[in-house]
Amino acid sequence: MATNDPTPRSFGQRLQSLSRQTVYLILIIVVSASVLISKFMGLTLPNKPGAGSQDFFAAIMAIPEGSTVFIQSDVTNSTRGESAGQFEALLRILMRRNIKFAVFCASGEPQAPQVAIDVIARINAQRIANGERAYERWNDWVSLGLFPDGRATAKAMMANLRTAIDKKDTPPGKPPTDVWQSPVMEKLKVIDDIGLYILVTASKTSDILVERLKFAPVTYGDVPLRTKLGCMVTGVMGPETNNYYRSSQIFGVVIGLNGAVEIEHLMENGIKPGQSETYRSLSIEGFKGMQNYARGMAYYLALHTAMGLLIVLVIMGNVGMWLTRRQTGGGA
Amino acid sequence: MNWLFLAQAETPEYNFWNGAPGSPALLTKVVIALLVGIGIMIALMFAPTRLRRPLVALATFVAGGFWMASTFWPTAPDAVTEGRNASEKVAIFLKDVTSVVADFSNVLTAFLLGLGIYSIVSVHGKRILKRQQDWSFSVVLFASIVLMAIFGYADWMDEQNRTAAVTALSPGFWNRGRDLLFDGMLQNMDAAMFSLIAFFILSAAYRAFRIRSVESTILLSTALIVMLSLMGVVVSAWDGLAGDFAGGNLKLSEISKFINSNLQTPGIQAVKFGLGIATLAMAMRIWLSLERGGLNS
Amino acid sequence: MDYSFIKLTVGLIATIGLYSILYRENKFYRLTEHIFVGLAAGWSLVALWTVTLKDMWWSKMMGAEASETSGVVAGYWPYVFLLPIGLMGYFVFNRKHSWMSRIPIGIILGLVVGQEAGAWLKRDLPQIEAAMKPIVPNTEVGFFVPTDPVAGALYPSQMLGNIIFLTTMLTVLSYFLFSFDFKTKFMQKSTLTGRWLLMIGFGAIFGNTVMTRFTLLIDRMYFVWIEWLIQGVFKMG
Amino acid sequence: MQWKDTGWIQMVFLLGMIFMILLNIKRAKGTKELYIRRIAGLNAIDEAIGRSTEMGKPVLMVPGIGDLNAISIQALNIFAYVTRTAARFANPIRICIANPAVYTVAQEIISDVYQKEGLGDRYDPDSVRFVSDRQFAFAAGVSGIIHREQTAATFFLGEFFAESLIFAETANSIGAIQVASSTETTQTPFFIAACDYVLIGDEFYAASAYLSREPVLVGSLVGQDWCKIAVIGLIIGGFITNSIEQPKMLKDEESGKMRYLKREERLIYRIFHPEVDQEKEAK
Repeated sequence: MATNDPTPRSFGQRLQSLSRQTVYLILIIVVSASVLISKFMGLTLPNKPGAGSQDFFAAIMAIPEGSTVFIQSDVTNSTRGESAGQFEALLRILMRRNIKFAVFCASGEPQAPQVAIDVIARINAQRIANGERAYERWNDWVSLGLFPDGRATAKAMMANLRTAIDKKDTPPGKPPTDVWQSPVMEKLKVIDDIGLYILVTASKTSDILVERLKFAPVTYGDVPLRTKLGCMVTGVMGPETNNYYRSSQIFGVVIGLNGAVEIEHLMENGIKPGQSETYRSLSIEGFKGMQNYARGMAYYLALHTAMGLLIVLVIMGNVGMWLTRRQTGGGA
Repeated sequence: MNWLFLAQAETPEYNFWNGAPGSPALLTKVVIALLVGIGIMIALMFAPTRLRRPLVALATFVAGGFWMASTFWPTAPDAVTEGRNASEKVAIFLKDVTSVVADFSNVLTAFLLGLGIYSIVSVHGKRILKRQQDWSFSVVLFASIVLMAIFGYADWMDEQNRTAAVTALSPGFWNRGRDLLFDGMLQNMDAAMFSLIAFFILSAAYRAFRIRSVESTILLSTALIVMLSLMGVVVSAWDGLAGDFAGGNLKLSEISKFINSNLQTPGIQAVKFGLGIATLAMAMRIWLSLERGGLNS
Repeated sequence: MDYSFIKLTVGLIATIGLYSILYRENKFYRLTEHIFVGLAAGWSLVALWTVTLKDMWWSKMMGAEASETSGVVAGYWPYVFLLPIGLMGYFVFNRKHSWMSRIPIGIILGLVVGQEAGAWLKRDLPQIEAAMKPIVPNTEVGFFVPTDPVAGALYPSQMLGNIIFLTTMLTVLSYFLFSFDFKTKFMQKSTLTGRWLLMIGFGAIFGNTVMTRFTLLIDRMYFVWIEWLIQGVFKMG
Repeated sequence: MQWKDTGWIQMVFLLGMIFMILLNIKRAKGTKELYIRRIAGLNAIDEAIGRSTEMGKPVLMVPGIGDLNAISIQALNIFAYVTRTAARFANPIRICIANPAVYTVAQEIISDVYQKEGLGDRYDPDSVRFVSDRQFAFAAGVSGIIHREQTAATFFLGEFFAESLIFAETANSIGAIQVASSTETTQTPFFIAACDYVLIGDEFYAASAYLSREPVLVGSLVGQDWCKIAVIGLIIGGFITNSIEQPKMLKDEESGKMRYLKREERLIYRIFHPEVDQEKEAK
């Protein structure tokens, strides 16, 4: 390591030779400081929503009140940073618009249904605190629990929705009952009856659904959709899922923490005419005055500083290389 | 006969293939079938060598053939209920059986988990018996397996006999224990291990990202633009500066949109097309058992 | 100390244990690693029955009695055949009969690879369709896309984008042709350009992934400072 | 009877591709030498094994964390080659696996390699290990093995997700030579940053053909190239058709004005979406 090196070092070499441990320590300090600053100062940073998030938002704002949305939530707490922000924003919108939803996990992650239920409970508690109506399990939403194999489930739902979902949930004050008796589910017969199919994932389950689900085109208000499948994915899965969005295999895509902030921003400001690339004349009112900025914004400052740190370090390394090369005689 | 092996709301029709739950008839059938299955397994142990490869090939072919058939067989119109022709009957059969066959590979993989556990026990058991380095950690590992399994199953059995309302009021001892082990430890360890990657990315980028060749320059500059475009503050500052210059096309949001839709998308799509075709070819080779070496040697 | 704080603290210790590898390999990391692998294996054993076999196999084979809310479900005995098939896998350590382990493996593989053809149709073909972009512009409508564009028209600026799209797609595909010995300058240039343009895609992936990974770290730090320290220890906010 | 979702043209295209692959496999069985272009990462395999032999340290192989599927089998086929070379030099190997079914296949393939080389007594079943089927427990376990056994050469080939960089950086920190490839394009840039040699995209699938020169594999590779050319041809044909239709105008039935074609009215769209025409007929 640096201390054992007998030869005196040039500035250029030093720029390139921070030890791993030093780099790690700087990162921890920068991120911790940003998280704490963000928490205590309650910053709201600017953001410019992209087409994928706009289309996603437009679709969930256009779907008729009272219809049922399927939410396949395959995330656990290990990707809470990105997925929870997205999921919370989605739930807030659905609840404010009185849209029923069925939430389930189809990736074989036994913990995912409970994680989703916990998030719903948290949002519900906030709603009650804000004087809004509590969203009631069984009547407004149901949990379909776990489907261990996503491929099989998607295929089975396509073949026969009623037999594919053989689950129970608990009505208030009653023992667990077949979910098909719930107001959320009773009107559905085939997969095209659902309002939207939204996937919240941190893995490749988007591929599995795109490969297996197929929806008939539909128009909600001003928003024509060629498919009812939409995705909220982590940044990693962003570029690949974005391909499906570009080829209209999904109606919209929300990518990573930035996507969560985009949705929060859209909730605050809505979409003004001319803003949406896909539907030029579309105009949507946001939820001004309600709690729109949440977990996404809480992490956003730290994302800025951490990425800034990465950029600075890469520049340092390259300047160091350039200086060293110049000293050792031209482009050696 | 009823091919739909699934749960139905009405009282099911009983036939040769099924039976009432808990009825002696069903149990007898299950036991007889199990004995027959084991008998076939023992018979296979004496299968002549030249039959072995065709047998494996046949199993693979039949298993894959189902999905191939359901891909290529035309679907039957939903509306009609009477007067199906033969080909439509096949289509309906394929559709009904889908949800039955869909679980098979999971069930079979689950039966093989014992082999995985055997591997763990073998590696760590030998370490403990031979008192090799770190054998005490192997003891900890076994203890963790046993603890998790006991609390996991106890809590699950407990839950079978509980209603949801009771759980919410007073989590029992088993539930608390499982919650601590799973939520408290395992989930947090997952998250911690996952977040380690942030450190590794930073150090890998610092160490390896140098502008040395055309390729690295392209990769680095795209990464830079994309990262900047994900930082809302930078985007709004840059867009403000660029204004409507050159038709507003020099805004960072426009540049990143252009890269996204015209360069990144086709690049990744083309790679995936290649992979898709290669996977298809590999799938065909496996399905028809054409591979030599490896699996079919 | 209440239960939820104990749970948070256990999580914190586990986090520190795994983070200690960042400094160097040490006994604390080794201990945490072995607990981690052990708990994961234990959980697999639990999930084996509670998640997979119970619902996918046992209940279907044995059926279910009528309850308050659902009718009788018949049991289908042929499911029992999956057991001996699965057990054949255990012959893998027997030198003489190890070939039998290939039967369950062959069936699993068959079930997986049989889906590939159908998957290709739904996954790749729509993208091929989307790649067929027109490149003849409608020049009378102006150069850049205005805020209120003519429906169905292709603006020259879009045309430029489409040409770049197609060039990228075709050159990258040409880079992945393995069995042709390209003698012409044009094709050699094309594959080289393909490799370069591919790097743009990888750069974009890099940028997006950096966002995810940093967010995970941010979330961990949120857990440590806000949830554990401020909300757990100081009981604030 | 109908192919409602896809239409027969798409079926024919898919069957055509499968036919081209199978045809070339058959064709290749007769011939000896077919050309495959050089793949840089693969030439490094022998170098990496050689180095670990010199250092007397084990070779580590990980076939990804995916289920048992075409990708895992492909990775194990490449590892069979690596193992053969390592076995000849009496080099210890470690294969870490995250799925019980893949573990079964790996045991079978690797023990087979040793038997075929006549080195059955050198085979240690514990060198093929099931570590964990949980992604990050697997990552932690493999990192631990890399650190403790100080592996000199590492091969990460297969379906890798987030754990890819944990492996690559850990191995890099102890100075191991690394050959890597992920069928997940999302991970490739990180392998590029942290590893010595990287196979991009379907170079991974070309690898076994390149290493073994087995006619079936080489033929299949040629067939895949034909398929790619067919895809290229399809795209070219498609954009020409779309370009020809682009300036076309017709009278709108409602407003009576001239307008450009809608997306659904274009030939290509109708070919790829037969359900549009079927719905019209139904009305």
